[in-house]
Amino acid sequence: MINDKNSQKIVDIIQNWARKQSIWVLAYGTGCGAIEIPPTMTSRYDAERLGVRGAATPRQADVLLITGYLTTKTLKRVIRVYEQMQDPKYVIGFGSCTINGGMYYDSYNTIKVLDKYLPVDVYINGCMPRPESVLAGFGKLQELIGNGEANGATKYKENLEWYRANQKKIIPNWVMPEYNW
Amino acid sequence: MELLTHILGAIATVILAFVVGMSYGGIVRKITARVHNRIGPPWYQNFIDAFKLYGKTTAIHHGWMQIMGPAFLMVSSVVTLMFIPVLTNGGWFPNLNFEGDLIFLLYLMVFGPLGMALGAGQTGNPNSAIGVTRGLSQMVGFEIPWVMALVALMIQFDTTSITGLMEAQAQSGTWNMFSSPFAFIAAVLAMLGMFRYSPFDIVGAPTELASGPVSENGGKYLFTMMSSGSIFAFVKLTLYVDIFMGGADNLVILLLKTFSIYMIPVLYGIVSPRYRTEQAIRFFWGWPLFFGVLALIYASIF
Amino acid sequence: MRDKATTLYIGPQHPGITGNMMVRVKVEGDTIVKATTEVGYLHRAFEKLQEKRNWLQSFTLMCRFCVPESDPMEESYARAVEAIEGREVPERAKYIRVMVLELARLASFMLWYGGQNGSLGLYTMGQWSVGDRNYILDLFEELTGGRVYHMYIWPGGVRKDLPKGFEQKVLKTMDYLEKRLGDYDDLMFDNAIFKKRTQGVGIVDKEKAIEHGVVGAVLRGCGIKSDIRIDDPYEVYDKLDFEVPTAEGGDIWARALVRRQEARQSIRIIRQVIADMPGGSFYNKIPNPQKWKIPAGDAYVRTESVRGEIGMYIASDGGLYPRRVHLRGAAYVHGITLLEDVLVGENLADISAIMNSLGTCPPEIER
Amino acid sequence: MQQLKANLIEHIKTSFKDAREKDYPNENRLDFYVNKQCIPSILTYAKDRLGYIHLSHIAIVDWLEDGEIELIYIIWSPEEKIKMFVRTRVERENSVMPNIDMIWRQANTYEREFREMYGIQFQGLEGEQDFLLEDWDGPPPMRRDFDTEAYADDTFFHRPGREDAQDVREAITKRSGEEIPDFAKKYSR
Repeated sequence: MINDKNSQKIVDIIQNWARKQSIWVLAYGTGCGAIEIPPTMTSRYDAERLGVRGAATPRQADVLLITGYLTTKTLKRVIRVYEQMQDPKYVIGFGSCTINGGMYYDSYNTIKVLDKYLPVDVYINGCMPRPESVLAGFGKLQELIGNGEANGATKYKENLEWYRANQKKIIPNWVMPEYNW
Repeated sequence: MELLTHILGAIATVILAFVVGMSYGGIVRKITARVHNRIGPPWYQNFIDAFKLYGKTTAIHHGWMQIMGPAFLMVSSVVTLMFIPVLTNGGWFPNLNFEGDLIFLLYLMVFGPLGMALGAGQTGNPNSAIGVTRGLSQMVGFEIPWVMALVALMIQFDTTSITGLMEAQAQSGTWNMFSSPFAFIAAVLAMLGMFRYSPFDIVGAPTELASGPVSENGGKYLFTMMSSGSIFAFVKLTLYVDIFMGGADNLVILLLKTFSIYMIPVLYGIVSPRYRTEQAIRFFWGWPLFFGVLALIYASIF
Repeated sequence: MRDKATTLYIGPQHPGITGNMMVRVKVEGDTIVKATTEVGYLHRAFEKLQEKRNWLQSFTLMCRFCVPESDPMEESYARAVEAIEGREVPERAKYIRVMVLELARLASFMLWYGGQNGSLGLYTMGQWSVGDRNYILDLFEELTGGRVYHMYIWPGGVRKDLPKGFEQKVLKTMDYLEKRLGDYDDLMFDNAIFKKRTQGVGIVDKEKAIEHGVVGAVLRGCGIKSDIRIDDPYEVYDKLDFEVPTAEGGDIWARALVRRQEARQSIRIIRQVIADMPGGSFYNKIPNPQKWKIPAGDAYVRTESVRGEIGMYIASDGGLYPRRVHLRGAAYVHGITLLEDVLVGENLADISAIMNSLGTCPPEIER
Repeated sequence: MQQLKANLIEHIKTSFKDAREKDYPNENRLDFYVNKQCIPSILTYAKDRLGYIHLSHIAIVDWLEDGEIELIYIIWSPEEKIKMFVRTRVERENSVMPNIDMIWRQANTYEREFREMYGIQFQGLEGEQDFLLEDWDGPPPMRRDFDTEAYADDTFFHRPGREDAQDVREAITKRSGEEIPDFAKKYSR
C-alpha cells in the first residue's frame, strides 16, 4: 500500500513541499558573511515569511550556511557539525571565498574550494552577498528541494571515501567520532 | 455504544487540541512578527514545520531513555487532556472529565516535565542537563502560587472537582475571576512561568544553552515535543477558562476565551528580556506568592 | 573529593557567541570558576597576504579586518600611509571621512543594540535596530556601492565625491534614527528586567581597566574620560563640538548608558559635519598604483571605533609593497585576557551578554 | 609638547644610559631604541613614574635582510598625550625575549601570538601553545621566508580558471551575447 511506487511518489511530493516551505538554518557564523544574516532575518528582508528560520543546534537544522571563507580550524568543526545534522540536509556556500578562495587565494589558512570537502547544493556569490542574493539563494534551494534535486547529502554518503581523503589531507590530526547517520 | 462514543470523542479531543495548539503557535509567530515590523510566516507555518520534522530521518541514539522523554511528554499531555472538560456540557468531548479532580491534575501536569528531564539527562549533552535543572527549579517557583490559587478555589467552593467549580460559576452567574480575584491574579502570574515565554524562557534560552533540553533532539523527537507542547498549551488554556472564566458552551466561545487569555504571556513576553533562574524564582516568590496568600485568606474568610 | 565543576564549551557553533570563537568555561552550579578563550577560527593571515600585494591592493583587504565596522580600518590605513608618505589630504575629504566614520559608528551601534538585547532574550530590539540599520547601509550603498565593505576611504582622500542631494538624505535618515533611538530607550532602558539583568554584572573596575589596557566604551563605562577623537585628534574632530559621555559602575548597564549617549553624539557630529562641509577637491591623486613606492619609514595611527581604540602600525622599506601592516583592534584586548578575567564569578547565563558588552569581535582578534 | 619631550628624553637617558632617541618634531611621537634586556624595566619606569599607563600596541616587523626581528612597544600617556615607541631588535633564530605580561595583562595575548607566528620565545610565558593555529607543523607562518602562496598551492585545491586572469566580463558576454560599450572596454583588461 504505502510502499507502492506511485503512492511513494505522492508522499515525496508532499514531503518535498513541506521541506521547501520550512528551512531551518543552523546558527553558525563561520565567516564574515554572518554579518548579512541578521538583516536577512529582520524586518526589511524578513526571511521568516518564506519559512526560513534559525535553529540552535545541528540536530534540528536543515541547512548549513557556510558564510564565507573557512579556515582549516573551522573546517574541522564544520565537518563535525554537518555530520551531526539529520537527513535531509543541505549546504549553502555563501560568498566568493567559498567558491574559489576569493581574495584569500594565497592564504595558508583558508580552504579555497568548498565542494571538495562538503557537498554544496547552492552557491551564492559576491563579497559580501546582499540580503537579496541570500534570499535568491534560498529561493534556488527551495526550487531544488521542490524538484527533489537537492541531494548533496546522498552524494556525500556515496562518495564518503573521496570526501574523507580530501578532508584528512588538510586535517592531519583526525580525532572525530564516526557518525552512523 | 457508550464506549465507542468515548473513544471517538477522545480522538476528536486530541485532534482538536493539536490543531488549536499548533494554530495558536503560528498566530503567535505572526503577532510577534508584526511587533517586529515584519510580515511574518503564515499562520499554518507550524504545521509545515511539524510535518517536515516528522519526515526527517532520526538517527540520534542516546539510549532508550531519550526516546522515553518525548513519549512521556506526549502521554502526560494527552492524559491530562482527557481529564479536562473541554466544553461545559460535555458535548462532543465527554472524555473522563467528570471523574478527575484538581489535585490529581496537579500531579499529572508535572509528570511530563519530569519524564522529559530523564530523557534530556540521558542525551549526555551538558546543555540539556543544565536546561532541565533550570526548568525544574523554575517549576518549583511557579507551582507554589499556582497551587495556592487552586487551593483557595477549593476552599471557597468546597469542591476539588473541575466540573464542580464550573457548576458553581454557572449557578452564581459570576466568573471565578471576579468572585475570587486574588486567586486569579496569582494563577495568571504563575501562568507566565508555565508558558515559558519571555521573561521565563531561561530553560531553552538559545543564546545561553543552545535551546536547553531539546538541544540533542531533532526530527521525530522534536516533532513529538512540538505537538505535545501544543496539546499541553491547549490543556492549560482550557483549564484556565474552565476554572476562572466559567468554561465555554461551544467551540467559538472556547477559542475566544482561550485566545484572549493566551495573549497575556505572549504580549508580555515580546517586550521582556529573560530572567535568570534565581531571579525568576525570586519573582514567583514575591508578588504571585503574596496574591496566593491573599487568595487563601480571602477564601477562608468568605 | 569529587570535582564538582562541569566543563562547558560555548562555541564555536553556538547562537550566543559573538562570531566564530569559543569560550571554555568551568562551572560549579551556575557560577563560572574558570574561563578560557580559544580563537583562531577566523585567521585569514591578512598581514601575511599584504607582503605580496602593493599599497593599493592592500587597501582592499583593510575593510575585511572587522566585519561589523569596517571604516575605521580603512581610515587607519589611509592615515598611516599618508603619514609615512607625507601626502596632504584635501579639507573636503577630511569632512567626508568623518561623516562616513560616524555613520559606520551608528550602524555598529545598531548592531550592538540588537546583540546586547538578543543575548538577554529581548529579540524585539534586535529586529527593530537591525532593520533600521538598513537605512544607514542604504546611504553607504549610494555613496560607495557596498553595504558592508566600502573601500571608500583611501590614501589621499576618498574614492568618490558625495552624490547630488546626499546631504539631505543623510539628514533625513538622522532625523528618523533620532526618533527611533527614543523608541529603543522605551523598550530597553526603561525596562525593569533589563536593568535587573545588567546591573552589577560583568564589572570592569578602574584598576582592572588599567591593568588590562581597556579602551573605548568599556573604559568610559568605569568613569574614565578617554576618547581617541579628543585625546589624539585626527581629521577634523578637533574642530567639532561633541561630548564624551561617561558612566560609573563599570557593569553592562554603565556601558549600555555610555553607548546610548554615544549614538546620539554621532548624530550630532554628522549634522555638524554636513553643516560645515567645505567645497573643493575630494581626492589628492596617487601615482600609478603599480609603480607607487612609499619612502622608508613607519607610522602608528589610532582611530576610535565603537569597540574602542584601533591602532595600525605600518612599516615601509621603500618598496612597492608594505613591509608590515600590523593591526591592533579593541577586541584584541577585550576579547581574550579581559574576558577570561571578567567571566570568573559570573553566572553562566550572562556569558553572552558580557561578550556583547565588551565588544568581542573575533575577526578583529584573529585577522 | 617639545618641552615635555625634552623632559621625557632626560628622564629616560638618566636611568637608561644606552637608550638612543629619535624625535619626530611635528608629531606627538618619540622613539627610543633600547637593548632587549631593558624592555621590562623601561616599561615599568614609564608606567609607574612617567604616567605612560596605556600599552597601545606591540608591533613586530621581520627584517629578513638584517636577520633580525624588531619589536616596537607603543605606550601612551593620557596626560602628556605623547606616543612613546620603545624599539628593540632581536636575532631571528632562537631568541628569547623578556616577558612583560605582569605589567600589562594584555601583553600576554601579543606574546602568545608572536611565539606562534614568529617563533620568538618569551621567558615564563603562560598560556596554551596553540593560539591561532591548530596542528601546525610548518615554520612560523608570519616570517617573511615562509611562502604562503606555495604552501596554499601545495595544500589546497584551486578552482581552475583563476590563473589566466581572464576578464569575467568578457566571459559573460561571450556566453550571453551582450555587447560591451566602448567606454566600458577601457576598464576591462
